[in-house]
Amino acid sequence: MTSSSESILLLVPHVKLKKNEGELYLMSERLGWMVGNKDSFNVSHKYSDIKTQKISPEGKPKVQLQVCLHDGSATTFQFVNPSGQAEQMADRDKVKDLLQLMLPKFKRMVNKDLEEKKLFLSENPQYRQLYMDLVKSNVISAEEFWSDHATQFIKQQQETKNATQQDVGISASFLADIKPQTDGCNGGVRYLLTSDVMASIFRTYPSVKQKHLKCVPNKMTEEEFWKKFFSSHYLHRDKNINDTKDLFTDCGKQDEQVLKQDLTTAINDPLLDLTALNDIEDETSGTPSNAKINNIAHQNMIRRFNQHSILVLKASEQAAGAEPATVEAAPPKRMRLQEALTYDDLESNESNPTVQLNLCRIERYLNGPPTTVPSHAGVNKNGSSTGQAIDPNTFKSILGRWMRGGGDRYNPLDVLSSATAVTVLGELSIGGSLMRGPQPNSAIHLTSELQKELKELYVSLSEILKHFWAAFPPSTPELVQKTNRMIDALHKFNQAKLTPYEQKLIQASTSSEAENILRPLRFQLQAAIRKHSQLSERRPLPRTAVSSM
Amino acid sequence: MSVQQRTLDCKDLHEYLKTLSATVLDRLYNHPATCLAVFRELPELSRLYIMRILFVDQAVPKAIMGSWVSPNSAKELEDIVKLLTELRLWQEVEMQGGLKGWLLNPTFRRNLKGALLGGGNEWSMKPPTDADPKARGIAILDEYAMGRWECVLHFMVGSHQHEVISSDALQILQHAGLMKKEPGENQLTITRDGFQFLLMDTSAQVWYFLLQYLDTATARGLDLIDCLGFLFQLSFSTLGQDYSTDSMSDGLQKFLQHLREFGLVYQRKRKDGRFYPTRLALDIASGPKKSMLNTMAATSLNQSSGYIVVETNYRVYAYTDSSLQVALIALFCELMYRFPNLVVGIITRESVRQALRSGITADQIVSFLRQHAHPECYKEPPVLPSTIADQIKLWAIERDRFVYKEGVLYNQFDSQADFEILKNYAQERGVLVWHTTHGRKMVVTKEGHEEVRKFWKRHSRNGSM
Amino acid sequence: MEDKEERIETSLVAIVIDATPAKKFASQPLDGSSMMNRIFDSLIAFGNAHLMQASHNKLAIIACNSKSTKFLYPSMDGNSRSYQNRPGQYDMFAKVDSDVRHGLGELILNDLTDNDSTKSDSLLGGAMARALCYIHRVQRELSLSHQLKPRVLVVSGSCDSALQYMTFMNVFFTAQKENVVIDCCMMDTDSGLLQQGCDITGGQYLHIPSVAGLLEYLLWVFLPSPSCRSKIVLPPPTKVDYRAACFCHHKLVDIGWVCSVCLSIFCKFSIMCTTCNTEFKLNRPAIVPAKSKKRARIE
Amino acid sequence: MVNVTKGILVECDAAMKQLLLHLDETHALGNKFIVQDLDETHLFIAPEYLEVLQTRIDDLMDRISFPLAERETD
Repeated sequence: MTSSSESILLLVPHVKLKKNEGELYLMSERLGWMVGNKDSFNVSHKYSDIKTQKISPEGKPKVQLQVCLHDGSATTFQFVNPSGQAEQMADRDKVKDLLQLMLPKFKRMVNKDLEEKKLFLSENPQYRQLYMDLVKSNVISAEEFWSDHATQFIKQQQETKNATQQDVGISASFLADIKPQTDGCNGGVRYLLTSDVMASIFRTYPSVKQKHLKCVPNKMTEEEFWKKFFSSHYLHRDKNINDTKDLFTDCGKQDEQVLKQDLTTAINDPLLDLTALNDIEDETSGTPSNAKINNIAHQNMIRRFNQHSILVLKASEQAAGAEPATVEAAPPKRMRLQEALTYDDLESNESNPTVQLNLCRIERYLNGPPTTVPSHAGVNKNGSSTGQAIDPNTFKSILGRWMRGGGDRYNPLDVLSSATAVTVLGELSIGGSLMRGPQPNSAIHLTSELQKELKELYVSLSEILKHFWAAFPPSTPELVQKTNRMIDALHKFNQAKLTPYEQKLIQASTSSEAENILRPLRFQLQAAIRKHSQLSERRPLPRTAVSSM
Repeated sequence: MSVQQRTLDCKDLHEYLKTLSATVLDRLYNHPATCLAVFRELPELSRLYIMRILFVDQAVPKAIMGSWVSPNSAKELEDIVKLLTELRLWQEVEMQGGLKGWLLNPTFRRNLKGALLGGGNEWSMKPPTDADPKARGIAILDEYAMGRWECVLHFMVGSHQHEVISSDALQILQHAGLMKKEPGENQLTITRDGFQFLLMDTSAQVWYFLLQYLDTATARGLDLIDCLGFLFQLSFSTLGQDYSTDSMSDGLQKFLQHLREFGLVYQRKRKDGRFYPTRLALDIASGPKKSMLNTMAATSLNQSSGYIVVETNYRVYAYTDSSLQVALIALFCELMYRFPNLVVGIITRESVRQALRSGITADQIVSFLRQHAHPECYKEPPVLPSTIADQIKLWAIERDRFVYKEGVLYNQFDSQADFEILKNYAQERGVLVWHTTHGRKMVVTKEGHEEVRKFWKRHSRNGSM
Repeated sequence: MEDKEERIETSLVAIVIDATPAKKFASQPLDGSSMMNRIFDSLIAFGNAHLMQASHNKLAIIACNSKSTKFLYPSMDGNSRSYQNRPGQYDMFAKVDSDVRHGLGELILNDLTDNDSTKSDSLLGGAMARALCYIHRVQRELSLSHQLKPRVLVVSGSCDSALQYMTFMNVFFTAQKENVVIDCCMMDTDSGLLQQGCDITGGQYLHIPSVAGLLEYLLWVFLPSPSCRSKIVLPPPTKVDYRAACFCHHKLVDIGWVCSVCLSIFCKFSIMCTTCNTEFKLNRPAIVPAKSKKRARIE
Repeated sequence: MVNVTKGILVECDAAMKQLLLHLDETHALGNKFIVQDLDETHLFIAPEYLEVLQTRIDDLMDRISFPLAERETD
């Protein structure tokens, strides 16, 4: 807690907070409250954290001021100036006004960042879920979450920072937007020129800007200048340069020089010829190509177009980081020509040479693994050995009797006696010998929201573990510091999230099921903690973190 | 005038058996053929249950049997239990230790196991000792069977080329309500049910016809149990094999003669001492449900098995020359051309409505077309273009936008109490058609009106006195 | 609106009986006759039970031993021998009974000449292939109004034969493609290959503890059709061992080397693939040879 | 005293009921035939008008349905 070295804007004695009296300091960025004999603030709120302030209603005997913060908590200060209620009210009002002044300043800076974070969280739900799990249950602090966990958010930050802000150009129709207003009396039309319009005119016509600087303060008034400007040829399409009396003719000349100068140096694109001023005859249009009608208006028009395209090219070059103008002309030309001439999908794809496959030992594919000769081949289940070969003719007699339908003694009905049927029924019903093993559809039935919660647990745990293991091997002190922080986070996670979830599971199903549902989670946790404790033994750490599970 | 049409309720084997009394059922299970037929009609899960306890001679606790089915199909287990108990195939028995269990009906078990492995009661039908000098080929049997059966249908349709059918058949037709004798003329005319009967497939018709016959059997002095047992044995006989008649009781002999007349059995002469079951007899056991498709499988039995081609432009091409089939088609199509072996008709709204008016339902038309579809149509399903089927059903729905019921309206009751009393009374009598409590109005059927009026008179007289 | 035209489901069971262990079972007495009698009678009873389920159900029984495979029912040799059915038995079942007794007996008798028949492997692969062909034929001949639901039940007692590995696999994958379910009822020994077959085609594999109750096991597990099995509780699926065997020692390996050219599997790394003789050029020094030398000494 | 009237109870969907009400107001069948309007889907009409109503409804149905199968013959 920094002491009150910052500049104190306002000091109010006799301010009570929760029964003990002290002074209230309002500094440049923070509001602090300190009991008389202490040197550090008991309570301090940054203005950026304060959301709103409330005062106790008039009729109440106690004169109070409540400060509510962004994360929902609030502190109330009571003004107990011994010299009576009026004085207390005055103190309180002073504080209130000052706060009212300071809060908006910080507010804008604060909530922009806050807004961004909220927006980011709302955009990707899994981060919101992670935030809820980790920060709300204060497993890790908020800054930590934003600094390293929300990696995507940080990426976004960088992106916005280094992308050059593209300045917004002027809308082409800015001239047309100037609304004429009739002043009603002598039918004259008045144009209202706002500063924006003037700025955009200056940007489009730099020479007019210089002209304006030169002549407005001394030669003519603002209004005159603009009147001349609007009436001058310069503005209109024809822009014939040789009209001497027009104030703006030399602006036209200046543009001319700029244009010539640009043509030679700025644009070195071999394919682009900005000097040609006549139309590109369209073969199909059938106009006789040789009859050159040097129609001045056409040429003017084309000149303006070329000028415009030069401006655009220059602007794009600046935006592209102004690659060095001194690149030698040859390669880009060849490269550009190449690019214009070849089409890659017309290339003939030559097939790579195929290797002839010759297999020599085919039967290796055909034979499967040799079956393990059944070790118990000798004796089968009910004891009588199978190996002892039966002599052929007894076998023939048995078979013959069977073929004749089993002869007279044989009763067809005893293919299956009721007793054996009952034993088989026992074996094949639930719990029977054949029915053991994982029943396909007897998975533990977790309710849907328990499952959802389990998923969240997995996500948040893996997030922490990711950062924990990322800090391995902890060579530098920061990494060690990080592993400790992560281990604390793991412990808090275990208390705050894992054990309550386990209780819920135990109610929903048996404790054994709960146990084996959470076993993987526990396993990961233990592994991390064990690793960390090994490390800490080998190298005594500055912080003696007692890792108790 | 009431436009409600009653669909023909043809019961399948199980429904029919459920109508029989317990003693009759037990005696029925003495015939292995009946046991087998009943067993085959059961749904798959109940068949599995029976097979699992077939060889177990003692009762099996309910709990264990309940655990055989996976939890999510427990409802089917209840259906099984209900069905098997109703058919008296097993009964609930108290096992030692207070457990409740199911025990398979002993006679049913013995005969079913006997049918499977031998050792149960004898099948009463035995092939004769000496071979038949003039053995009949299957084709002749088929042709004879269809000939006899179609003359019954022809009689119903009223086309008289074939010879007149026997009085027994007439009596059954009347008893079944398929035809009725108008007071005026002497001829029987077909009823609404008759039309629906015509459109059913052959084996369903035969089954329905026999059920009606069995209802009258006791009146003819025949023992219902023997007839049924004999019928089921017929259904399990092999086509083309002759069976001797000497071991049959005279009641059965009489029954055999009737069957011969309907075409289920073929005998060259009455005193022939042997008979041949025909294909019609073989389809008996499966009742209307499955047999509907069987006849199609019975390849060449009646050329009517597959002769209709329906195209998506509502044209119907029937490759048949039998006047019966043409008459059936004419029920719901307008015939346009008639060729020696082909009849072309069009299904129009008017023709379908005319069929609907005569009581035939849209489903019956659709199933008739689908069931007699030409094998060619089977190449690329659906056999009957779905547009046609839907359109027919739409025309049917279109007709019954209104439901008219004659009735008498009671309104402007003095008090709510009076209204309630009268309403409850009408409801008990089952004559209340419609009522609204807050509007204190109710409608009673025309027939019920008299009773209600008398009741109201009595009520208001002593009420007002 | 338009109800689906439902077609009758005809289920066909093709029972493939492996007769090689017949001698082994014949030598064990059971209830006055031998185990072999009990097994064969149970199989016939099961076949008839399947036919009993519905009038249009179909059955095929094929037997095989180490010398040949034979269609027992419907018997292919055409002579419709006269059968006398036991009292009260349905004629069709009596016919099945006599055909199978006769066919099976003949099959076993005529290969009794050389008495060490149990040594060579039983032609189970071939019998299953014939079953699939029969199913295919029935499918083609069946009228359009029926829908065939075929499945194969393999009843065997002998262990796998390495030589038939490829035929087994071909049969399993053809069955899977034709969606024919392969069930397997094993007596005495377990068969890894058949386990894989049941797993691939989604069938049921059961190794029965005692042969006496064979019919009850069959009725219990293999009678219900695959669609109905989802509704009942059946023995849980066995854990199938899909490990491959290395080409050099024919030993099952969990992790091995596969030649990128001919996909042959080796348990140890070697710079050249012995099947297709391609050398593997490794740019960094192969650290592995050192290890393999150590292990080589141990074997 | 309770009022008793004989007639036909007609049950139909709401759209059709509106149609009937319309027919009733415009005396399309000669004159009013609805004795009592009972509720959303029920009407009580005089018996003698039933045939006329049915034919009227039938030909309404004919009007709104177009002949699907064009027959070149007639």
